[in-house]
Amino acid sequence: MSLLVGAFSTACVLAGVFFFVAGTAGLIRFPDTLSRVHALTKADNLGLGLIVLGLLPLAPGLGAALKLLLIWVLVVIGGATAAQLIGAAAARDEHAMPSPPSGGRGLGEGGVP
Amino acid sequence: MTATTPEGWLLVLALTLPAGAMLLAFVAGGRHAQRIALGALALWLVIAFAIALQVQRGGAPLAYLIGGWQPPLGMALRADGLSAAMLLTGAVVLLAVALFGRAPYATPRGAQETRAAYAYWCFLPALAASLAAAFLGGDLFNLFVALEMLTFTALALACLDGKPSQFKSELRYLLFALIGSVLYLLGAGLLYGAHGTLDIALLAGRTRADAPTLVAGALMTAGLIAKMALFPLHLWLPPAHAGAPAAASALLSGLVVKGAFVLLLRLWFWVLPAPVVLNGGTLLAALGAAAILIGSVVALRQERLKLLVAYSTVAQMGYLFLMFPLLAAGDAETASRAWLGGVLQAVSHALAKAAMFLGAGLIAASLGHDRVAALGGAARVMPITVIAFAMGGLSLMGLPPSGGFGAKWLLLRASVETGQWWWSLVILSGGLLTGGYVYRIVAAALAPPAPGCEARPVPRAQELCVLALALASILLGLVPLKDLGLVRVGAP
Amino acid sequence: MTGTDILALAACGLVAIGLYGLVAQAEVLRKIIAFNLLGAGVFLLFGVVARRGAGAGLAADPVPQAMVITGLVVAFAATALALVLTLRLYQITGAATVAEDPPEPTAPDS
Amino acid sequence: MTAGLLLDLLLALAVLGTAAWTLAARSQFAAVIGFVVTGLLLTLVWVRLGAVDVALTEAAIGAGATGVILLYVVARLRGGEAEISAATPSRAQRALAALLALSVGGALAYGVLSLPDPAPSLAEAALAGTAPLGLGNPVSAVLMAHRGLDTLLEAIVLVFAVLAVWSMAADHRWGGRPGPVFQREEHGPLSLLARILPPVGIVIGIYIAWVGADSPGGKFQGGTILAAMWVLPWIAGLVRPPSVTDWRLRLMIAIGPLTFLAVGLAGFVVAEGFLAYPPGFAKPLILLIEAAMTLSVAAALACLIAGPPERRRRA
Repeated sequence: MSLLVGAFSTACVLAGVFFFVAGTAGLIRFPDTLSRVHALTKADNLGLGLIVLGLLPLAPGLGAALKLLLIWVLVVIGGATAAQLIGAAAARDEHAMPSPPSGGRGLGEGGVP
Repeated sequence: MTATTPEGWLLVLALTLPAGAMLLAFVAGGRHAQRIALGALALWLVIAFAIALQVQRGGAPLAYLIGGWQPPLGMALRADGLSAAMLLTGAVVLLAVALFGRAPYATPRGAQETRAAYAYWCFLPALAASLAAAFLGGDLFNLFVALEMLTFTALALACLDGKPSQFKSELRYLLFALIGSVLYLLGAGLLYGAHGTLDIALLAGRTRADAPTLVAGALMTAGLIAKMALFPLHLWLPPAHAGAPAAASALLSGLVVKGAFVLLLRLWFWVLPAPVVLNGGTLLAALGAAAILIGSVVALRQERLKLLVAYSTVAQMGYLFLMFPLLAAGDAETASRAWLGGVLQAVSHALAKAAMFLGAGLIAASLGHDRVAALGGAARVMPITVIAFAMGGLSLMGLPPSGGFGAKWLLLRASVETGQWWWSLVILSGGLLTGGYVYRIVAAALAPPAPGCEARPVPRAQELCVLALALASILLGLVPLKDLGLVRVGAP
Repeated sequence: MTGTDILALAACGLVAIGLYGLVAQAEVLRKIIAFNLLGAGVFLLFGVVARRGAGAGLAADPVPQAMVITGLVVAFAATALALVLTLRLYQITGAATVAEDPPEPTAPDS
Repeated sequence: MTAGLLLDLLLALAVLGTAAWTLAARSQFAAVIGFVVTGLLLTLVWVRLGAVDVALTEAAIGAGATGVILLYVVARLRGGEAEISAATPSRAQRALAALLALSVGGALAYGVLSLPDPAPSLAEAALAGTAPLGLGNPVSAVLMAHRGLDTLLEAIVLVFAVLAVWSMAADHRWGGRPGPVFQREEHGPLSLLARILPPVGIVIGIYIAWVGADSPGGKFQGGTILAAMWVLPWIAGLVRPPSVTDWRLRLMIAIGPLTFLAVGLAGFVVAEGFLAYPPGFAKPLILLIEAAMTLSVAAALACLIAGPPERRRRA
C-alpha cells in the first residue's frame, strides 16, 4: 500500500515538474507576450496541481491536505488574474501607439500573498 | 554579570517617555501634538538630569535588565558617565530647539493641522527616544535599531520644508546612512557568530584579536564613520545639513551625528581588543586630523553662512577622533584626560553648533538670504543672535572660558604627554582656522547695513533660545574639571 | 566544506554584488535594489550563524533568527522611505540620480 | 548528505546568478523582477538553513512587499537617458567599486570561514526560556520576551517610517488620502480578484499571525498578508483609503506599539519590571500584544505601500 502511494506521489510530482519545465521553456521560447503568458499559466497551474496532488497522500492530516489545496486554489486565482492583466496590457500596447503606462496598472500581483 | 541597579527604572523611563509621547502625538495631531511634545521634552530633561545625578553621586553606572532576562539571552540598558552626559546634552539641546520651533511650527487655535508642524512635533520626541536608545543601549543589535531610528528621524526633520533642492541631498544622505547601518549590522553578525552574544559588557571579556573580530571591527567602524561623515566620507553632510530648516540643522549637526559617535566609542573601547585599538586609533586620528584641516579650510572659503557652519561640523567632528590614539597609548591619568577631552568636545560642540545653526537660521530668515558677504546690519537688528553666534564660535575655536577650550586643552595636554605632539599642531591650527571663519562672519555681521538692505526683526523668544544654548556651551568651561568626574564614571 | 559553508560564501557574494551595485550604478532606483541585495546578504550571514548554532533539538539558534525578522522589517521601512524620496525627487525635478548638480549660478536671492 | 550539499550549491549559484542578473538588467523593471526572483530563491535558502519563520518573513516582506513598492515606483519613474548616462560612473570608478566590493566580500568570507567550531549558541538558553512563557515557538519567545525591546523599538520604527513617508507630501495635499487615484474598472479581472481574495486572505493572515505563538508565523508575516488584502481593493479602485488626518487610521497604526508599551510598563506593577510578564499570564498578554501588533503592522505596511497623500483634501 505504502509502496503504491509512494509510486503515485512520485509519478505526480515528476509529471508536475515536467509541466513546470515545459511552461518555463515556453516562456523563454515563444515569440509574443500572449503566447508566453498562455504557456506559463497553463503549465504552471497544471504543474502545481499535479505536485499538490502528489503530496496529498503524504499530508499528515486533513488540515494539512486542505492547506495544500488552498495553496493551489490561490495560485490559480492569482495566476489567472495576472495573466488577464498582462494580456490586457499587451493588447493595449499593440492597438495604441506605445505610450507610458498610466497610474498603477500592471500591479496586479500586488495582492497575492 | 549585569544586575538591575536600584535607580535603573530611570533608564526605562528615559526611553519609554519620549517614545510614548511620540505615539500619542502621532495619534492626536494638531495642537495636541505640540503640547504633548513640549511636555514630554521638559520631563525628559528632568529624567536626564536625575540619571546624571545618580551616576555622579553613586560613582557607578546604572543598569536595567529588560524583563529581568540576563544577557546574553536578554538585553540590558546601561548608563555610565558617557551615556549620562550625552543624554543630558541631548535633552538640553532638544528642549531649546523645541522652544525655538514654537514660532515657525505653531498651529493656531482653530486652524487646520499642517504637514510641517505635525511632523515637527512628532519627530522631536521621536528624536529623543532614538537618542535614548542609542545612548543607553547595551546590546549591539539593539543599537542597530537605534541607529535606524536616528536615520529616519533625521531624514524627516531635514525634509520638513519640502524644498525641492533638499530631496536630492537627503536622498544621498539616506543612501550613505543605509550603507553605514548595513556594514554595522554585518559586523554585528560576525561578532555574534564568534562570541555568541552582542551584549557589550559580555563581549568586553570575550573578544580576542582573531579574524572574525578584526573583520567585524573594520566593517562596523567603516559603517559608523560613514554616518559621522569623517573625512573622506564627509561629502554628504554639508548640503544635507545646510539645506535643512534651522531647527532641523541644529539637531542634525548637534545631536544625530553624536549617536554614531557614542556607538563608535562603545565598539572601540569596550568590544575591540586592546592591540587593535592601539594600532587602528592612529589611523582614525589621522583621518580626523585631515577632517579638521580640510573642513576648516573649506569652511573658510564658503560664501553661504549655513554651508560654512555645516563644513565647520565636518571639522569639529574630526577632533573627536583625536582621542582614540591618546586613550590607548597613555598611562591611566593621561587616558582619563583624553577621554574627558573627547567627550567634552562632543558635548560642547553639540551645544555650540546647535546655537550657531539656530542663529544662522534666524539671520537668514531676517535678511532673506545667507550670503556671508552681505550680512551687514545683522548685528543691529538682532544683537543677541549675533552675540550668541560669536559665543558658539568661541567654543569651537577653543578659547577660554568655554567648553570647547576645556576639551581642546585636555586633548592638547594628552597629546603632549603621550609624546604624540603632532596632534597638538593639528589642534592649534584647527583653532586658528576656526577663528578665521568665525571672525569672517562676525565682522560681516557687525558691518553697517548695505543700502537697500531691509532686515526684518526676529522674535525675541527665538533669540533667547539661541542665547541659552550658546551660554550653556560657554558655562561648560567654567565648571571645575573635578566636577566633570561624571564623564569618567565607567570610562574604559 | 559543508552546505552551510557554501551558503556562507553565497552571503559574502551577495554582499559584494550589492555593494558594487550600490556604488557603481547611477539610477537611484537601482541603488535601492542593490541596497536590498546587500541587506539580503547580511541577513543571510545571520542565517548562517544561526544554523551553525543549531542545538538543543532546534534546527537553528533562534536569537539570530529573531534579529533577522526585526532587520527585515526595518529594511523594508528604509526602502519605502528611500523610494518615496526618489519618487518625490522625480516628480519635482525630473531627476532619477543623485549626482551632484551643476554649480548653482549665484542668482539674486528671494 | 551529498544530495543536500548539491542542493545548497545549486541554490547558492542560483541566488548569486539572479543577483548579478539584477544588476545587469537592461531596464529598471527587469531589475525589480530579478530582485523578486532572488528574494524567492532566498526563501528556499532560509528553509535550508532551518529558519522557517525567517523564510515566511522573507517571502512576505523581503521579496513580496518590497517588490510591490519597487514595481509601484518603477511604473511611475522614467529617468532621462542623458542625465543617467552623465551620472554613470566611468570605467575606472567602476573598477574601483569592484575592488571595494571584492575586498569587503573577501574579508567577510575570511571572517566567516574562521568562525569558531563548535559555534557558540543560545539555542539551549532560548529553548529553556520559552517553556515558562507558555509558547511553543522559541523565535516568538525571543521576539516577544528575551529581546522584546528590539521588537518594541522596531514597531515604533514602523510608525516613524509612516510619518516620514507622509511628511514628504506636498503641503497642499495634507489631509488627503494616501497614494494616487486608481481608476475603477467594474468588470476587470483586478476588481474581481479584489472582491474574492480578501475574505480568504484575511482569514489566512489572521491564521498565520495566530499560529506564530507555537509554530512558524507571527505578526509580521500575518500583518503583511492583511496589508496586501487592504491594498488590493485600493489598487482596484473599489475602496478609498482613509485620510492621513483621520485619527482612526493613526490609532490603528500606533495601537500595536502603544499596547506593547502599556503592557511593558504594567510589568512594573504586576510583574518584576519593564517588559516582564506575570507568571501564568505571559501567553495571554503576548497574544494581546501580537493581536494589536498584527493590526498595526498591516496598517503601517499598507500606508508605506500607498505612499504620501497625492490627492486633494476632502471638501
